[in-house]
Amino acid sequence: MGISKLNLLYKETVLDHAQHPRHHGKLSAATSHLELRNPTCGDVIDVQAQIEADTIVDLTFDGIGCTISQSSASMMTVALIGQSVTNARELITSFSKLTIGESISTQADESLGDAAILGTVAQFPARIKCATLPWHALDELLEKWETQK
Amino acid sequence: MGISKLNLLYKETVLDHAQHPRHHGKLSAATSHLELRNPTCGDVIDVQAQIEADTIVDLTFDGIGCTISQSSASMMTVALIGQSVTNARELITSFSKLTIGESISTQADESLGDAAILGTVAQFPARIKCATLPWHALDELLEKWETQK
Amino acid sequence: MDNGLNNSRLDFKILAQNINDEPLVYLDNAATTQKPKAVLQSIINYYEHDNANVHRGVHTLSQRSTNAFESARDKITAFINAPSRETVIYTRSTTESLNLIATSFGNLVVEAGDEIVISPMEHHSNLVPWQQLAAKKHAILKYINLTVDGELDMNHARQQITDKTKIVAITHASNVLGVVNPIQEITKLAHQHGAYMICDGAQSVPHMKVDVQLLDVDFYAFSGHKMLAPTGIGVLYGKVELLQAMQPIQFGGEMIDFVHSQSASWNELPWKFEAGTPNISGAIALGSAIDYLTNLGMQNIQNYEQKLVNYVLPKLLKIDGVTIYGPHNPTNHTGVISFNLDNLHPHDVASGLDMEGIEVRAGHHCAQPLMEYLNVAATVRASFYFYNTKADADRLVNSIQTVKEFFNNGDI
Amino acid sequence: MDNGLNNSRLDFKILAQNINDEPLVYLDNAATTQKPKAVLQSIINYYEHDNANVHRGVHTLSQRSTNAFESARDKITAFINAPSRETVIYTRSTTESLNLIATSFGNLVVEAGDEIVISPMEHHSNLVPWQQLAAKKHAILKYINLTVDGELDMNHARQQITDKTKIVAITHASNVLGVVNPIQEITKLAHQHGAYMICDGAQSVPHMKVDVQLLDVDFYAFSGHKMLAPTGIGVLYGKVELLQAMQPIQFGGEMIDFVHSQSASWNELPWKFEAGTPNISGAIALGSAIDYLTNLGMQNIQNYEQKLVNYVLPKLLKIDGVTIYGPHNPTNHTGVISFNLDNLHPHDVASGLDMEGIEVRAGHHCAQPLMEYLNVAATVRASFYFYNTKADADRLVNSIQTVKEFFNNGDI
Ligand SMILES: Cc1ncc(COP(=O)(O)O)c(C=O)c1O
Ligand SMILES: Cc1ncc(COP(=O)(O)O)c(C=O)c1O
Repeated sequence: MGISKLNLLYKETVLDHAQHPRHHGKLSAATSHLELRNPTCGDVIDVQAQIEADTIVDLTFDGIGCTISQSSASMMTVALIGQSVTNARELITSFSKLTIGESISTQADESLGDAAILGTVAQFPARIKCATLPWHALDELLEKWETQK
Repeated sequence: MGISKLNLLYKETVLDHAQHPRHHGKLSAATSHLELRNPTCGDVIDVQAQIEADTIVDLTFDGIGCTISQSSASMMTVALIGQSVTNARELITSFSKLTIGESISTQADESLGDAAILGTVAQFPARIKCATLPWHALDELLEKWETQK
Repeated sequence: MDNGLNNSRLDFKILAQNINDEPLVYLDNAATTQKPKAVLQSIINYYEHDNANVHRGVHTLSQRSTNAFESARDKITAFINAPSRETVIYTRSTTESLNLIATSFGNLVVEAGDEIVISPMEHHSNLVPWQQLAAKKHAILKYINLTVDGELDMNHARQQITDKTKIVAITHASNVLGVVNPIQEITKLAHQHGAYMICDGAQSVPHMKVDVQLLDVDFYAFSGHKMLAPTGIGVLYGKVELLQAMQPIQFGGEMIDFVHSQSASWNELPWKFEAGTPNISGAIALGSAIDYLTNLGMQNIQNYEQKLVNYVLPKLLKIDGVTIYGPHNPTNHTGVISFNLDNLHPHDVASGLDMEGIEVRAGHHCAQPLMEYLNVAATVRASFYFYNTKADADRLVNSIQTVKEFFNNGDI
Repeated sequence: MDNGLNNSRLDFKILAQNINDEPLVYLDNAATTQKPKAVLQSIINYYEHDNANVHRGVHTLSQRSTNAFESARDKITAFINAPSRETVIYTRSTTESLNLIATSFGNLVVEAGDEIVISPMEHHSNLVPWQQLAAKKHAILKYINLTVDGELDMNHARQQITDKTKIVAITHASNVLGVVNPIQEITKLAHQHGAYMICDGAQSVPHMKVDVQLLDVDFYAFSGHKMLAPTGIGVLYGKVELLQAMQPIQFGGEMIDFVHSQSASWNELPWKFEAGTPNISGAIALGSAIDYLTNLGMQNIQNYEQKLVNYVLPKLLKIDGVTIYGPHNPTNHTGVISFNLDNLHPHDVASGLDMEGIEVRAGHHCAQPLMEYLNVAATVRASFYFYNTKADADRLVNSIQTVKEFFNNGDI
């Protein structure tokens, strides 16, 4: 098969998000932020969110990572800005399911937008952690926010 | 083969020493004593020696052990009382060799007396430690004596 | 019962050999068990197809290896009904598991004047670590007495466990006496007094269904090699909030979150306690051992061993000159039977039995304080597993007679 | 060289498989090596004929098992030229060996204000234990700088190691940079200042002849799994008088001399440090791995790997966009080669290579402080062993080109 199989993972949209990450950098109006590491490889992601009235008003990310984690982070910001915290956490669960090859509702798939494309990572088990790292970070951030509010 | 093979180990002389141990008990005139344990089984041997002018004038043993270790201790006292410390340590080495099936000089064999019979323990590897425990104890005692004199 | 439970004996090639020209009867299962073909095959399969280091690479072999290693953890989690996989930590052995608790958790909770309560039937591995902890912390090590039958005296337990007690550490099943302790009850007692309950499961997990949540113990330890798996792999279960509060005691690969030149932070549970390359093939083989045991059924194993004990214990008790330690009633007696014969030293008896092809253990069974308590220097121990048969039991009984006669009825 | 040194490749069944439909090229040997048939067979032989617990019984199986376990120790003793078997202690791994030294020996000799000297190229396992010890004892952890080539700066070593230094802990061979450190020289320096020398041999013992007496180190640690043996077995060598002075840190079976209800005494070396049932089959398999390596000849292995490096390193250096970390001169460069490609993240590169059947590692290699020092987040690492071939090297070089093209020359 060889390297061409990688086309399944590194699709054009994925590369586009990696090359031109959306919502990358610091968020001055952030109400909370969370840093998460992949202890296996040392990659770091820093997620910053501005949450108001139970809604993610704005969201950015920062850090060091591979194409997949950077692209996934960019897609995540696009999908989740404007969502309620509850919806966002449900979408995070949906995304996690996609990455291990489970099916999700059409509605969730639509809401995930570009990010749904990363479902093909299920065929590259060693890279699932790369894809989910930013989403785990945001999920932890939202969980903390919920318990503190 | 079955249990009859044990006759090789539990010879009449061996049983005689176990049933009627020579020089068993405390030695009031002891100049040094040493206790050694077999950590595997908890057996304990206490060797007491009266050493004068580099000669083992008297020697006794005490403790808890199986037929082989008790019999071996008894035979040891018979063989080594009256020996110089140097000779005794050499005989201890000879006895150790016997128990792992190595040959020794005729002279050493004669000096060991009854104890030489225990050479058959070489065919019962699990019991070698039982046979050598008292001799190791005495060797340690003599080594200490030598460094302290 | 000719070939053990469900003909399982046939899965153990080692059993089909002669020892001293007599067919082997392996009755040293409390020390370690034999390994079925399926477990050995799982080791070979792993090394012939998937071997790589875990948690460390993005390549295919590393992924396969990590999956196999972690799914063995899931099997263990289910097997002992642990609430989650993060509560199941790989160690080398029961001994290492108990030392980890005594060092890390003991350090956290025990203070000068506190009491640690154990029993005289503990294996050295569930005894010396508490002695050491007590000495270091100026705490007090107390023992719960045994009844004349060798069971834990629960009345005395109620006296010994007090509000001063910080830790209670008791074995689930004795490796000498064949008794099973009422862990659920002792745990309740410990918790009523605000103490933590630690249970040594080395002799229970291989022989009965264990549910750590039902027992409600705070920690539980056991070894793979006593339950069909290879040596070098053991398990520590702990309640998640306690494990989270504890500090690791070994540092290095795997257990790291981030390392700077002058400081470091730790990975999440369960990896926080798994420093360095773990025993990957051992863990995978333990998973395969659990599959094998689950397939036989833990209740079936327990029933089968009970039947063997019902059969053999009365026969042993009838031999003139045999003294049995522990309960004489076969009901609720595990397959561990300790005895002495006449005035013979256990070594002499075991050598005699070995000549007959029967492998039993002689010694203090790493329970010297129990020997002192029983006022013996050592005992002979025969311990059964599900691949032993009534024929094995008969061979044991007959050979004890032979040994007795060889040694002139103990009059050597 | 088609089938590795002496056709050894054929002894490794795992190598004859496809990964992602391409023939496997295993280049993650620094993480763990593959196991030859003879080593796997030694495990199966043991379990099919001799399995029993060691040091614990008078029966035949127990004796066979103890003999096999202890004669493996004799093989290790000879392999590293240790002065006596009592100086060779079985552990789980390099990590456990180093932690044992840091905890037991560190506790004995390090005091407030003392200095511990290490290097930025240490694996977390030879770094975090010293951090922890330093923090606990209020000692100071100092680093010896590296030269621009990634070698230990011996001039700086002479500044950093002073009369205040209590412990110097340095790896024999780097698991990232491919350098071998002048341990004999550093040991002399340490001893001149009254410091103890501890050496991490995880990446050296598998690849070159090591003589611990010639090196004159005080402690030496290595892992079985990086030298053909299974996971779960490692070695700690120590000078006998130091080991004798040290206290055990795990307590239980095997390491006991006598246990009373309130006190205990320890067994002799080497067992004093081997609490609980050890990894018996792992030790025996390590003995068999040593037989295999000795048969090939350590000098032959080193020469063969040197030839591979002479061949592949210049080819890698020629690829446009490849950055090699560590010395660029192939002479004295071990088979461990770390690099990055263009601006690609190592994960992306390793995934690409994996699709081509080439297993390399991507990440920090448990050496985060070194990554910081090199100012990279992570690297790709290819590591060779004697069963690798020139064809493997060619496949690596060609596939890096393929990966480069796939990712548009790094312009993804
Ligand atoms: C230099 C070095 N030291 C220590 C270790 C740790 O070895 P282990 O994981 O077997 O404990 C490794 C391997 O990962 C290593 O390469
Ligand atoms: C009750 C009990 N606890 C602890 C142990 C120690 O187990 P391991 O030697 O596997 O650490 C044993 C077995 O020897 C045992 O029977």
